[in-house]
Formats: sequence, C-alpha cells, structure tokens
Amino acid sequence: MRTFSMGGVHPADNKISRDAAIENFPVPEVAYISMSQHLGAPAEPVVAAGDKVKVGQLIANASGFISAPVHSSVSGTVKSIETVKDIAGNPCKAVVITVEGDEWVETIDRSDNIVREIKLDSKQIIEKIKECGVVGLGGATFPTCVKLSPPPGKKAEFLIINGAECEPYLTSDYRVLIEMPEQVLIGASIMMKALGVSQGYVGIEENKPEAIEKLRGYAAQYPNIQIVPLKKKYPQGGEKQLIDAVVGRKVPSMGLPIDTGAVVQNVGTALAVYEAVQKNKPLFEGILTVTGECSGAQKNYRHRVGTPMSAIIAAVGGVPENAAKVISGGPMMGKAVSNLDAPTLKGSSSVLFLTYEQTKREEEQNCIRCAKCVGACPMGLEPYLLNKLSKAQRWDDAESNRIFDCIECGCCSFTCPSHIPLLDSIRYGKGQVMKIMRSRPKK
Amino acid sequence: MGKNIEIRHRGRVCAITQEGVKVEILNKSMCAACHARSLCSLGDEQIKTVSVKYCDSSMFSIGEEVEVVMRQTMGLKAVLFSYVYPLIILMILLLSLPRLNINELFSALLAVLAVAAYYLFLYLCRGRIAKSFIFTIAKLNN
Amino acid sequence: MAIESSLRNMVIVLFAVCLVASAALGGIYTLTKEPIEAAQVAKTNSAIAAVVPEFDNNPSDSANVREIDVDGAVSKVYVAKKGEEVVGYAIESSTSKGFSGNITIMVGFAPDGTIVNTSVISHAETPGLGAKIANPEDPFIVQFAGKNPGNPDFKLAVKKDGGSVDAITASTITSRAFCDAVTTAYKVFCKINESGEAQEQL
Amino acid sequence: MSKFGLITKGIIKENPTFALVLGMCPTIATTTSAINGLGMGLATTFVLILSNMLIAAVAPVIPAKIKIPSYIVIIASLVTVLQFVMQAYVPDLYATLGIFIPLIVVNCIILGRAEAFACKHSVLDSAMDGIGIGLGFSLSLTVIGFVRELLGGLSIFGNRIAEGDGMLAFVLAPGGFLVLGYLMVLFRKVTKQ
Amino acid sequence: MKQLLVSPSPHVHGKENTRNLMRDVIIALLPAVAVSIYYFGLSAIILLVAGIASCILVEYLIQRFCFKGKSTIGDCSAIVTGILLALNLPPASPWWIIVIGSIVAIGVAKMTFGGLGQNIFNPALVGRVFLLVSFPVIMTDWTAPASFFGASLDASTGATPLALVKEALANGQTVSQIFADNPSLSYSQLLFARVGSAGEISAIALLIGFVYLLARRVIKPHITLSIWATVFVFSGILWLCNPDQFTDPIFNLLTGGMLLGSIFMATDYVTSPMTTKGMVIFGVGIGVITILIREFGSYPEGISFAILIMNAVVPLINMYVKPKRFAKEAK
Amino acid sequence: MEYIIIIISAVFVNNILLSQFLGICPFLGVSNKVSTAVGMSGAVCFVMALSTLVTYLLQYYVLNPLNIGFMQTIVFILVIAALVQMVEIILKKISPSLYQALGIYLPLITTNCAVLGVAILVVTKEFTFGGEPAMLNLAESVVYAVASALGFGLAMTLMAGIREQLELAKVPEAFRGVPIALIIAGIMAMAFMGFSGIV
Amino acid sequence: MSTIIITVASLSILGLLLAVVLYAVAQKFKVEEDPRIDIVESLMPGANCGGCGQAGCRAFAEACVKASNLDNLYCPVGGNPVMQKVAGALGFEVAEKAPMVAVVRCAGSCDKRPKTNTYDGVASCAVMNSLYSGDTGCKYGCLGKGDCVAACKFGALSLDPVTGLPVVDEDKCTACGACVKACPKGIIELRNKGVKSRRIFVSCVNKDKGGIARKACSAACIGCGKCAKVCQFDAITVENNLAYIDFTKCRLCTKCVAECPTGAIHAVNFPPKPPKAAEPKAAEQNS
Ligand SMILES: Cc1cc2nc3c(=O)[nH]c(=O)nc-3n(C[C@H](O)[C@H](O)[C@H](O)COP(=O)(O)O)c2cc1C
Ligand SMILES: Cc1cc2nc3c(=O)[nH]c(=O)nc-3n(C[C@H](O)[C@H](O)[C@H](O)COP(=O)(O)O)c2cc1C
Ligand SMILES: Cc1cc2nc3c(=O)[nH]c(=O)nc-3n(C[C@H](O)[C@H](O)[C@H](O)COP(=O)(O)O)c2cc1C
Ligand SMILES: Cc1cc2nc3c(=O)[nH]c(=O)nc-3n(C[C@H](O)[C@H](O)[C@H](O)CO)c2cc1C
Ligand code: SF4
Ligand code: SF4
Ligand code: SF4
Ligand code: SF4
Ligand code: FES
Repeated sequence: MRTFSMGGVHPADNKISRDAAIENFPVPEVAYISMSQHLGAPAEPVVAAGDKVKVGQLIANASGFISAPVHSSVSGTVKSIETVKDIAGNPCKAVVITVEGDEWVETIDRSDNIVREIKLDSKQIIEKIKECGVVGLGGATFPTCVKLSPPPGKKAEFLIINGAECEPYLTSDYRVLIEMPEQVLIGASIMMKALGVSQGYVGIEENKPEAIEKLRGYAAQYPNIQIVPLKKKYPQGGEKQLIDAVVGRKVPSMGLPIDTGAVVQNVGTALAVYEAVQKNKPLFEGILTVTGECSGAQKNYRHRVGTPMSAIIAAVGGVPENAAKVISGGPMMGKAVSNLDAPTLKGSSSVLFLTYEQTKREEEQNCIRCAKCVGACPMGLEPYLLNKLSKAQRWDDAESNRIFDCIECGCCSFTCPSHIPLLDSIRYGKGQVMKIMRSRPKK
Repeated sequence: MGKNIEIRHRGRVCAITQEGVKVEILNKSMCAACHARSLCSLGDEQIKTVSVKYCDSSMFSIGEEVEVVMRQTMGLKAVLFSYVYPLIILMILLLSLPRLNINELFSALLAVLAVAAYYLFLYLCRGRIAKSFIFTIAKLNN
Repeated sequence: MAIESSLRNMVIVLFAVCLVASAALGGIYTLTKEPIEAAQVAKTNSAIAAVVPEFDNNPSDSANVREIDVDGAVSKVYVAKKGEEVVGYAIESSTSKGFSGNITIMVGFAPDGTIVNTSVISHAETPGLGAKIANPEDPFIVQFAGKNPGNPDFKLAVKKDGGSVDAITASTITSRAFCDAVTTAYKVFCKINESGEAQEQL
Repeated sequence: MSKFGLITKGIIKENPTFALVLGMCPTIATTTSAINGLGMGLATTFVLILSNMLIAAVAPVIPAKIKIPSYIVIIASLVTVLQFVMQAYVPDLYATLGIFIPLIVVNCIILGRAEAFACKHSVLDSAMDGIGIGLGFSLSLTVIGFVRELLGGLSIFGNRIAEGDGMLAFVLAPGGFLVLGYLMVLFRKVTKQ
Repeated sequence: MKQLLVSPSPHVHGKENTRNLMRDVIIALLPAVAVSIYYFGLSAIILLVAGIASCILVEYLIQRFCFKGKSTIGDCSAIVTGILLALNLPPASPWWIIVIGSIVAIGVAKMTFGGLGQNIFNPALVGRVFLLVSFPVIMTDWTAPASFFGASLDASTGATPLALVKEALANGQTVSQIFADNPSLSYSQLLFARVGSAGEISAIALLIGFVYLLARRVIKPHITLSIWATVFVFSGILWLCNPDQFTDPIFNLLTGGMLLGSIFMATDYVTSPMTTKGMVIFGVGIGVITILIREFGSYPEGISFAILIMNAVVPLINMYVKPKRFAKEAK
Repeated sequence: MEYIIIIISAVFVNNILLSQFLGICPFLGVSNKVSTAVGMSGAVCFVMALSTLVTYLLQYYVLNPLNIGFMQTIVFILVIAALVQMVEIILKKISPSLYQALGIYLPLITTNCAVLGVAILVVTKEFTFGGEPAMLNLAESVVYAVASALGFGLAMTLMAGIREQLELAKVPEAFRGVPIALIIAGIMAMAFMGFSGIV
Repeated sequence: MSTIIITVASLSILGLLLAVVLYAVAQKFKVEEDPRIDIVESLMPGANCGGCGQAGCRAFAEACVKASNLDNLYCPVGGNPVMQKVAGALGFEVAEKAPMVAVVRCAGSCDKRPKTNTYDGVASCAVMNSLYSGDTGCKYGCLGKGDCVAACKFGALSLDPVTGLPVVDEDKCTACGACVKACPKGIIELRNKGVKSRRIFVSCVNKDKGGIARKACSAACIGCGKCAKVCQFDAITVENNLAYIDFTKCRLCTKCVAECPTGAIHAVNFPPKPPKAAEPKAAEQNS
C-alpha cells in the first residue's frame, strides 16, 4: 500500500454519511451567487438588476489570468448586485437572483447518457474548461484551466486524480466515485488529453474499498489510468503528499506540482471537467455532505451554487441542539462558519456539525518539547519552533526554518499533547513571511 | 540557524564615491546597548565603516539609513583568515621546531615570523580577498 | 583634555608616566623586599614550629636545610635545634596521589623517629572532604602524633588497605595520599638516620 | 552630587556587582568565604581609591590618545604595589586570593571609574567615588561570601554555627555562580530595577 | 440564537495530553519502585514519599507565591521528578536530603527557567548531582539490598559495583582479581538486585518499564539504544585493549545508573533533542562521556554528569540538526 | 601525550570559565548568539596564543634574567594591550574588507582577565602530569593557552545555544539576562565537575 | 639600587614603544566617538522602544548628534521636555510638538455590540482578524484580544474586563505608536493630547451603512452627518458613512457631542455635563 514518506496523523475517519446517495437539493427561492468563488481576482458581473437569466448562463466574466467566470445556477430575474457576507462574515460581491422556474440554457446536455468520445483537441478542451468556469474542487478552487496549461519549460508527465478524501466525515468525493465512476475517468482522460500525457492515476484511500473496486472494474476500458489504493493516513490527499505516495516524487519547496511532472485534480473537478467538455455544462452545481454525529440527517446533496447555507441546514432539521460548531469542509482543514446565511460556493464540500465535546479546545499548556508535532508534520518542519518564532515575530528565523513550507494541514495542532494551537500562529506567521518574501526584489 | 543566514546591521550612508557607498554601522554590537558600556574595557567603542562596492550608488543619499547585509559564513570566514589560519601556522611551528633541536627562543621567533609572513601573504592577496568579502545594502522599507 | 595628541606629546607624557611609575615601583619593591622575605621565613618557621618540639635556632636558615633524595623525589629537611641539641626534624614531602593535585605536608619527627606532629602546607582537596587534612584538630590528623612508623604496631596505611590509620570518611583517596606523603617523609628520615647524620649529632 | 551621595550611589544604584555586573571573575572566584570576599573587596578598593585620585590629578596633562595606556600604567603600578604590601603583611590572604590580585589590573570597574569619573572630577571627588564604588564592591563580595560560607560551611565569618557539613556545592565552583545569580535577582527585586 | 464557536482549523484534537504522558511514565516506573520498596522497605517508602511531596510542594509554592500564577502541579511532572530523584539516591538517605534535592531540582533547575518545558537541564539530575557534590559522604553510603521488609533496618552497607571496581583499581588490583574476589559482581546479581541507588538495583524492573514506554509510544527508542550501543562499543574497545584495567561492556551496561538514566532520564522530552538524528547524537554523547568518566575520572559513575553535559548541548543540536525536510528548495 | 593531557585538562577538567573563573564578563555579556560565540572563540584562541607566547618569552628571557619578576603584571598588561592593537592595525592594513567583515561580526577583543590570567597562570603555576609538578615549557604554555581558549569557546558556545533557546522560553522577568546565565553556568559547572580526575 | 634602575629603564622603554604603537593605532583609526552622543544618550528616557524610528536610544542619540537639525527627530517617550534638553545640549532650535496620546476609536462594549459567536482560537487579534470578521456583527470593531496591550511597552493599555475594550492610561502613554501598528483593525489613533487633556473624537470606525452599523452596534457612527453640520470649524468630515474629527481643527466646543444620535462622539476630561447629555459617561473608557 502506498503512502507518503513522513509525518501524518490518524484521526478517526467517521465517514457516517458514506451510504447516503446523492440527492438533488431543491432550488432555492433566492440565489446569492458570489463573485469570489475561486482563488484569484473576483469575477466581473456582466448582468444588471432586472436582467433575466437562465440556468447555466454566464453572469460574470473572469477578471484576470487567475480568475474564473461565474454562471447562474438558477433561472429568474437579477434582483441586485450587492455585498453579502461570506461564511466568515467578510463582505463579498454577489449577484442576487430571484428564482423563477428552472429553465436551463439549451446547449447544456441534460441527458443521462455517458458521452465517452472526446472530440475536442487539447486547446479546445482548455478553452472549454475556462469558459465553463471550472475550478479545483479539492479545496483551493484554483482555476483548472491554469493548471492544465503548464508554464513554458515545464512538461506534464502524468495526471493524478485525488480521490483520497482523507478528511474525516467528508463523503462527497466518495459518492461521486461510487455513483459516477465512469464520468470521473472520462474527465481524467479529457484532462490527460489536454495535458498531452499518457499516464493517469486515481489515488483512493483504503477505507473506501467499494470505490476502489468500482473504478478497477473500468480498468480495461481506461488502460492508461491506474487505480492506486493508498494507506489511510491524514493528509494523504494533500497534493504534495499524494504525488509522493503515488509516484514517489517530491514537490520541491516553493515549487509547484508541475516541477515533478504531475498535475493533481480532485475527483469532483474531474466530474466537472467531464460535464463541461462532454455535456457543455458550466460549473454551477456541487456535491455537498451534510454530516456530524449530532446532525439531524446524514446527506450528500447536489446543490445549486448560491443556495443559502441556512436552507441546507434547515433541510436536516436546523442546527442540532447540541452542535457547538458548524464547519464548511472537514474537521482538519475546514472553516468554521460564523455566518449561516452565507451562500454556498462552487467549492463548498460539506456542512459539518460538531458538538462541544468533539471540538472544544483544551486549555493550552506549556510546550513539553515532546517532539510529537515534529514527528507528525508531513513537511518535516518543526511546528513547536515555528509557533514560538511566529509569536515572537522573528520572521527571519521563521523563514530560515521554512515556515513557508507549511501546508496548514493541522497535524501539529491535532497531535500536541499540550493542546497548543500551533497552526493558529504558524498560519499567521506564514502569511507574514510570505508577504516579506514577496516584497523582496527578485535576484 | 540555517546556512544562508544573513547578518544585518543598521547603518547610515556617510559617503558616496564612484566605487560605491560607505556606510557607518549604527548598532555595532551587543556592547553598544549594554548599560555598563562606559565602564567596561571590553567595550567596542569604535565606529565601524563598511564600504559597499558593486551597488547602484545613485539609489542612496548621504545620511540615509540603510541595512548592511552580510552572509554569516562571511563573518566566520573572516575569523578563519585573520585568526585561525595564523594560529594554526603558529602552533605547527611551535610544536615542530623544538623537535628539530631548535631552541625555544628561536623557534618562538621563527613562529612569529611565519605568522608575519602569512599576513604578508594575505596582504599580497588582498585583491582576491576583497572580492570574497562583499557587503550588500538594502533600503529600509519602513 | 587640554593637551593635543601629537606624537611628541604622547611620547613625552607616556614616558614620564612610565618613568614615575617605575621609579615608584622599584622604590617600593626595595622597601618591601625585606618584610616579604621575612614573612616567608616566618611562614616556614611557623610551619616547622607546628610539627617539632620547641627550638631556638632558625631552621629555615640555609645552614639547617638539607635536601634529601628518596626514590627520585627531593624532600627538604629542616633541622630544629635547642641550643646545640637536635630536637627534631621537620621534613617537607609531597605526593601527587591526592584527589585533586598535589598535597605538600610537613612532618615533624623526634630524633627517635616518632612523629611529633604533621601539618599541611598546600593542597587542593575538596572543602569539607579531603580538605579536612588541613584542620590540625581533625581526628585524622591528630591520630598521627606520637606514632612511630618504625613500630610494627603502627602500620602507615589506611585501614582499608590493612594499615592502622582511620581514613577520613568518604575520603579514602586523600587519606591514602596523606599516608603516602608521611611514608615518604619517614623514608627521608630513615635515610638521614642511616647516613648516620642523626646519630652523629645526638 | 553631594560627597555623601558619591559614596552611597556605589552601594545601590551603581553597585558594581549587582547593578553594573562588572568584575565578575574575582566576584565568583574569591567569595568562598565572607572574609575572602571582604579581602578581595578591600584590595580592589585600595587600588580604586588611589587610582581614582592619581588619575584625577594627572588627567589634565594627558593627551586623549594615550589616556588608556597611561591609566593602565598607573593602575598596574598600584596593583604591583598592592602585591608587595600584601605579600609582606598578609601573606596568607595573598596566597588565597592568588591570581586575582594581579587581575585587578583588568577589572573593568577600575578602568571604568577612571574613564567615566576620575578624569573629569577633582581629586577629592574622585576619592569619594572610589570609596563609594569600592565599598559597594566590597559589600557585595562580602555578602556573597557570607551566603556561600553559611550554606556551604555552616559558619559565619569563620565561626562554625553548627556541627556537620554544609552543602559543599556552595563553596565549590557551582555555588559561586548560583549564589551570585540568585542574589542578583533578589537585588533587582528589592531595588525594583 | 445560540452562539456558534469559531476557531481556526483543525477543529478536532487527538486524545493525548501531558498528564497522561506523565502518568504513563509513572506507571513505567512502578516496577522499579516496587523492587526498591521490596528490598529497602520503609526507607524506600520514606524516600519516595518525601521526594514526591517535596517536589509538588516546592512547585506549588513557587508557582503560587513567586509567579502568582495558576498551580501547575496538575500536570504531574513534579511527581515524575520526585520519584526519579528518590530512585536516584542511596536507599538509606535521610529524608531531609531529598527535600534539599527537591528544592534544587524543582526550584533551581525547573521553576527558575519558567516551569514545565522551559528548563534546559534535567531537574532530577540537577538535584542529584547537587546532592552528590554537596553531601558526598551521605551520597556514597550504600545499603545492600536485603530482601523482605524489616530486614533492611539493620542492613549492611556495601559498595556499588562501580565504586568497588574503581577503588580496587586505584589500589592496584586488576579487573580479573576484583571479579574473582567479589561474587556480587556476577551477571545474575547485576540483573536482579545489587548495591546501588534505590531505583537502579534491578535491571529487569527497569527494562519492563522501558518496554511499557515503547509500547505506549511515550518515548522513542533512539536515545536509549544509542546510549547502549555507544557504551557497548566504547567500553568494549577499551576492554579489548586492556582487560586488566577496563571492565567489560556488559558490566558497564548493567551497573550504575546506566539503565535508569538511559531509559527514564536521558529520554526526558524537555531536555533531549527534537529530531531522531539529534537523539542519536545526544545518545552517543552521553555514552562516550559516561565511559570516559567511569574509566578515567575520579567519580565511579558518570551518567548523571554525562546527561547534564549533553543537556547543555541540546540547544545546539536542535539548532543545527534539523528534521529531514519534505523536499529541497526549488532552484 | 603531555599535550593531550594539557588540552583535556584545560578544556574540560579545569575549564577556564567554569572552574578557573576567568573571562566571566564576556561569557555573560557576549554569549547571545552561537555564531558570534564561535567566531569569538577563534579570535580568542589566536590572541591568547600570541600573547602567551610573547609574555612567556618576556618572563623567561627578560624579566627573570634582569631580576625584575615583580614587573610581571605591569609588563604583561601593557604588552598584551599593544599586541591586540597591533593585530588590529595589521589586519586593517592587509585588507579593509576583511577587517570590516570581522568588525561587524565580532566585538573587538581587548584585554580581559582571561588573556592576562592565562598569561600569568602559565608562568606562575606549577602543573602536574602524574609526576612531579613542573613549569610548562614554551610549546606547552602555548598549547595550554589555546586549550584554555578552546574551553572558553566551548562553554561560550554552549551558553549561547542555551540562551538562544531561552529567548523563546518563558523565563521569569527578574531572571532574564545575567541571572539566568549565571544559574546556567552554575549548573554547567556542576556538570563539568564530573570530569574531575580524568587527567 | 640596580633593581630600580633596571625597572625604570625597562618600563620606560616599554612606555616609549607603546606610545609609538598607540600613535600608529590612533592614526589608523581616527574614530574618537563624539562625546556628545553620550551626553545626549544620558538625556534619553532609556526605554529603547524604537518609537522614534531608530534602533534604540543610543542610535537616536547618534542620529541627533549627526543631524543638522532636529526636525525629523522626535522622542515620543521623552516628549518635548527631553527634546528641549537635547536641543539645548546640541545647540539646536526645536519646535514644540503638540503632545499626543493614543485613542481607541471603538466603543462597542459587550452590551452595545452583542456577540454573535464565540471565538475559540489563540488570543491574538491578528490571528482572529485573518480568520474572520470577528465575534460581533461589526466587522470593523475591536476584537478585544489585546494585541495592542501586548505591544505597549509602557503598560499604558489594559483590557477593561467589563467592556472588553482596551483602555489607555493617559499618564503612562508616551504616544510611541506601537499599539497603532499592532492593531489589525486600525482602531487606535494618535491624537493631540489637547488642552488640559481634553479631546473630542468619533469613537467608531464602522464604514457600513447606517442601518447595518446600528444593527451591529448601538454605539456606532451611522454617518448621518449631523455633527458635520453643527461644527463651526469645519473639523468634521463624513466619508464612507463615517465621521472623522480633525484634531488640528477641533476647538473642543463640544457642540457635536450632543448632536450625535448614537453617542458615538466622545468628549474626554471635560467637567461633568448638565444631566441632559445623551451619554455622559460614554467617554469613561478613555480616561
Ligand atoms: C500563483 C500560482 C500559480 C500556480 N500555477 C500552477 C501551475 O502552473 N500549474 C499547476 O498545476 N498548478 C498551479 N498552481 C496551483 C497549485 O499548485 C495548487 O494546485 C493549488 O494551490 C491548490 O492546491 P491545494 O488545494 O493543495 O492547496 C498555482 C498556484 C498559484 C497560487
Ligand atoms: C492537508 C491537505 C489535505 C488535502 N486533502 C485532500 C483530499 O482529501 N482530497 C482532495 O481532493 N484534495 C485534498 N487536498 C487538496 C489537494 O492538495 C489539491 O489541492 C487538490 O487535490 C487539487 O485538485 P483540484 O485543483 O481539483 O482541487 C488537500 C490539501 C491539503 C493541504
Ligand atoms: C565533589 C566531591 C569531592 C570529593 N573530594 C574528595 C577528596 O577531596 N578526597 C577524597 O578522598 N575523596 C573525595 N571524594 C570522594 C571520592 O570520589 C570517593 O568517593 C571516595 O574517595 C571513596 O572513598 P571512601 O571509600 O572513603 O568512600 C569526593 C567526592 C565528591 C563527590
Ligand atoms: C519520558 C519522560 C521522562 C522524564 N524524565 C524526567 C527526568 O529524568 N527528570 C525529571 O526531573 N523529570 C522527568 N520527566 C518529567 C518532566 O518532563 C520534567 O520534570 C521536565 O523536565 C520539567 O520541565 C520526564 C517525563 C517524561 C515524559
Ligand atoms: S500545519 Fe504546517 S507545520 Fe503543522 S504539521 Fe501541517 S505542515 Fe507541518
Ligand atoms: S507537540 Fe506540542 S508539546 Fe510536543 S513539542 Fe510540539 S508543541 Fe511542544
Ligand atoms: S498606548 Fe500605544 S502609543 Fe501609548 S505608549 Fe502604549 S503602545 Fe505607545
Ligand atoms: S484595539 Fe485592536 S489590537 Fe487592541 S484589542 Fe482591539 S482589535 Fe485588538
Ligand atoms: S572578565 Fe574577568 S572580571 Fe570581567
């Protein structure tokens, strides 16, 4: 069984929503479609209040190289373009649409049949993906078309589909693999064609045996895509760790996956690519897990982007009585939600309810220098030291101890027996150091 | 800590020549901040100036505060050249000459002469040395 | 700082300072030379007085000092006399077997070889442990007085090694070294005796 | 500053040991007992007072560039004189303090006072300053020696107060460091520095 | 509406905590504690109780009255220090000596630096070495283990194997002579019960604790094993060179505080390096210094000093021996 | 062999800082950064070697023959001070950039009690190597001086490492700086006592 | 006697040699430090806080000695008295600088600005700010984790346990500006200390529209502009729904204070008002 070479922790996986088939979540009455659904510059709206829009219609254009267009997820009238608050309470621009019916743009192929033949050539595929606003759904929502166009001088050698889903609780990728395995593989083939590579891998953690089985069933049809079972260890799905596990190459510090010849895409992204290229369907829907031991129901929903999170929560009976924290994403890397009215985004992958007992932070004690954080860090860093250096604002030393390598996986905070919130300060320090490093003139 | 650690000192530009700029180091050493500085004969009271070549001198003006940057390995190398190598020469001669039945006084004088010769050699190589001890300066951005 | 730092001024002033300083030094040196020597003599004499019976000569006077070589080590012997009669020999001996560094002691023998007393001149043993040898009232030191190493009943070694000396608690090493130094002194004494000098003067 | 102030400032505000942290070597090395500490303190005070006075007297005629060497010559001569005197009249103490007597030459306190005070003040004021600083130094050394002697040897100024052994560590090397360290903290607390 | 908790990720936490780790160390020490009580009865109990109580009390008082902070005795680290200090003393030591030891251990070596996790030197060892230097008479007064309760009241005093050998060597005997004269130096004696500190007399009990600590993943084996390997190799070389002057490697592993020190004291998190590479360097250093002191120095046993000296090197090790990074920097 | 004994003795057993108490001021004052401590050690080694060499020659070839041994203190201090200064000028003359690199890297070493102390020790103290105590000869003296400087460097480097670590620790305010350094030195001195008797 | 002669001769020779060496040294390093630096340094407060923008008090002293005038050099800790002395020592003129003090521009105490969620991360405003908008409805307001308190070297700041807001101790504040830099929300401002320490300022930085601001915090400035109208000295500007009082123009007439519907304008150190005033005690937190 393959795995990455250093560090890692073993949180209980708690995939309690694994057996809930994907359901379509009802279209909301009003959709708040954010312009900042991806990494990079916010999209520029191209509609105005009063305009009628259809499902799948372009409502905002990409506003830079690293940016992505946004499409309407509903049909109806644009009510306004205003500032709404995201899950963290920070303002963002959004197109607010009053829903009227569910009328889709005609060019979208809504049939169930699987289109296997890839007609477009590499350039066209990338153009299509760009037009459809596909972004990475593995967490960073990085525009996929950028990743598929390696910078000059770099050559992709293989594609890795990230089906690790190493975060506890989350099951959206798992459901996609179970329910739409072939679409994922076609999506992968499309991206391989776009990149001009002949080898693809799908990495799946061993705790999803059905998914591994299912995909292996298609092995004959997709001979150049290999299914790679991976050890259950967090953060197996981290890009650098995955590349290490699957092909044994290490992404250099401050480098990109492409430096090892790898391009990593999430399962959901592969599905979105399939739908965009083969079905002409822009990215305006996503799969979202609603879970947590205290949750009223375990669900995997297909939601329209822009649905208020509160509507989804209401569908499982509201915020459970004993829930103390609502998390968008997994318990290790997800974001705590402070504003339940925020709309869902392309990258929203889950709503997780945790009780106070599950999530409370114990009182911080002195570091006992047990080195458990050092052992747990998958990047070979010294979290205890980075934490202290950040607190002392010693950015020079933090830099020479490579704080910028931190992938913010949280293994260190998770493992620390003294309950020191190491990542809280490291993340802040990393931000400061990166700022300093960027401000330096290039040599 | 790491290998490429830099030593940074605040300084003030005190002269600009065609070759580069001269910078006066402001906070010279730990001693400069010590409360007992004026009482202590260890104190490092000299103002140190550093000439920085190979930089765009038009970027700086006299009196401007800048940061002088030096690689730490450079400091260690300087110690090596100026103290450790002569020490090694001294020791080798001092330990080996008496074995050749040379009397103590003479071997001592020879050893000291050898050190002097070493320094002379350094002096002859000063051009090359100057090339390997290069400071850079950075503007202060706050 | 009224005076300018020209080479001439610097040389003159520094020269003057040195001149005055050195003259003063030389002067005071000659003045204190005698008291210093006297202090040294007094020190040796008092060390001798502590280990031999009363005397009226000056044992540290070079006429009364002899250097005896035993097993390659040179020990000083001071002869104490009352009138013309030799009342004792103070023998300075040292050993390197101490816990830390050398121990130099003075052992006083009566002409018959009986130890009159012992005293420590220099040592670097641990305070509270080995350093107890420097305390003249310590039971360890007291036990030597009046013993004759030539007497078969008194064996000059610590009990652990089968001798008759009670070691200082937890300081066997120091105790052993002390015995060693006393033994050396006794050998010196014997040598004097053998060569007949002691007898001669008796 | 009043003459009295000159004398007292050395004890608290400019205490050479606890506040200025100068002359640490003799402080740690010679304080195995209160008496030894006092002896070292007084020896240093002797040099300090005389050097302060001499330097105050000659300072006006010394060119700036040879200030330090001239002072060193003066101080070193005084130390040598001290050596003569101690050898002649207190040979035992001289032997105990050993190398730290000649090292008074490099004691930062002395050159420091010469530079910072004596060369700018009158002979009398300089003498007062020397007395004050010297007293501060002697007092500190005596206190350290007192504590070490008490804990390490269960005696006060050489008089045993109890049977048995003290904590030997205190009269050995570690004790010097530890006692000085903790006394310094105590000093900081008490004087709120 | 009720307020939601908001915090940065991660939102869940592993189950380990400081107190549990300390509890595991205490459990691992129980066999050694049991053996010492078995052999030394009341005096061992007094020692342990006085050690634990005084360590806790000193920590509590300092925390309360000097730092004016919250009491930290709940983390149980003072108990570990207390037990280890007790196990490190001659079994017949008077109670007041361990109280002084605790004051030095907790007061000087731990709280002065700011408490748990801040210290540079192993507190129990600072306590022990302080006592050894201060009260050499008491600290080298060994009671021979005499099985069963009560029997220890009039127990005979003996010399520890190392002291025995050192004394005899100093007196001119050869190693083989010494071993022939002293049946107590046989391996079986060394494994089960021999003269020594309260906690070091039984190698078996200590090894059980070691296995427990490893099984519970409280410590990594690197430090301990590298000490053993170094001691074995270094003393082995000396022994092969001159078996009359130097003792054999197995003897060196089984005697003195070697096991207690290498299993429980060199592995103290706070005062040992953070990386496995560093741990090996640390262990090798301890091994070399221990044998140097044992074979050439005036103290018969050197592991306490060796650990303390290497403790001082730990910051340098941490500074220059970095963990293997995930990858090199891009060119 | 003699040299090895001298070195072990001066570095570990009779460490100049921890058991001879010489050079404590820079030990407490300049030991904040490991790199500076290492650099200082190199410089101190050379200065000590050179000054011991010269003072040894002075003592045995000038002062003793002239019968003015009592001038030791004053002569030594002056000569050492001048030597240090001379090395500085020479270095500056040799290569200004080298000199500048040194200058911003290290504090200037002027005389301190360690340099003078070793110079005096070497010519006054008797040393024992198993046998009879004797004075050191020239080569031995210089080896002793260098070894002392190495011991100084060792203790200084260890202390600097510890202090760099403590900078990030919660040392109580009143102990910060010199007091904690003294306490560490105390514990280190205790640990170094373990070496006693090795030579 | 010969001893004396040899002594004198040897030492004199040594002295001569030394004089020459030292002369050479002196020629090589012409670096006598300006004695005035010491003098100026002795005048400094010795806080080494860096508030002057220099590396420490000594660096500041050197800068003063080097500078051709003291226009750009100001020690906020020592303030005018120290600068006067420095100027005196160096023979410069120095213009009086109006003394400044740190002012916390947020009045969103716990009762005025209810919490909407509970923060459970490290107690650091910077970390909290980078995580989300804060634990109240106002995303501009004080986070209450005390980064400013930690930054203040003079112990002039403390968190009021009741209001959860930092309080400036006027007597201790030296206007070094460390807290201004530390606050991620930009709440703290250095303002003129004012005549008799009286100051008037808008204690709010919320730029949301009136309604939203008011909903989040009952003490918020809603940008209604009434104060600007009533001010006769043009000291008040309203921009982005937020009023700002220019302290160089404000004449402390206090008219605006009564005008503000939410009591967002604070007047400190004024004698007690007739009971009519809307929120007479609102200013407490800054006094
Ligand atoms: C400025 C920038 C440029 C990037 N360029 C590329 C690229 O050329 N090729 C690529 O495969 N990924 C590229 N990436 C994407 C990252 O490698 C990575 O996939 C993305 O940050 C999401 O990863 P995560 O979800 O593990 O955080 C780029 C990212 C950034 C921030
Ligand atoms: C610690 C960590 C864990 C991650 N876990 C997963 C995961 O389980 N599944 C996944 O698809 N992406 C995961 N990611 C994101 C991947 O690094 C990477 O961004 C993603 O696979 C790229 O695909 P995308 O561009 O399609 O999103 C993780 C990232 C990090 C830093
Ligand atoms: C700090 C310290 C100093 C010691 N000093 C001495 C000493 O000066 N003389 C001595 O004989 N033993 C000294 N010892 C004890 C020796 O190490 C050794 O234990 C002892 O001499 C063995 O003798 P015993 O058989 O009487 O116990 C010292 C021990 C320690 C811990
Ligand atoms: C594996 C382990 C070993 C320990 N060993 C010691 C020890 O040798 N001495 C000690 O005082 N405390 C020891 N402790 C307790 C604690 O770490 C110690 O008191 C800290 O050094 C205090 O900061 C140990 C703890 C653990 C977890
Ligand atoms: S969050 Fe950063 S420092 Fe912590 S374990 Fe992950 S990579 Fe390492
Ligand atoms: S895991 Fe926690 S206690 Fe252990 S070293 Fe890391 S920060 Fe310190
Ligand atoms: S309150 Fe702010 S400005 Fe005032 S002294 Fe403190 S940090 Fe400086
Ligand atoms: S004023 Fe700013 S720094 Fe201070 S507590 Fe509030 S948010 Fe934090
Ligand atoms: S260095 Fe020894 S007294 Fe200062």
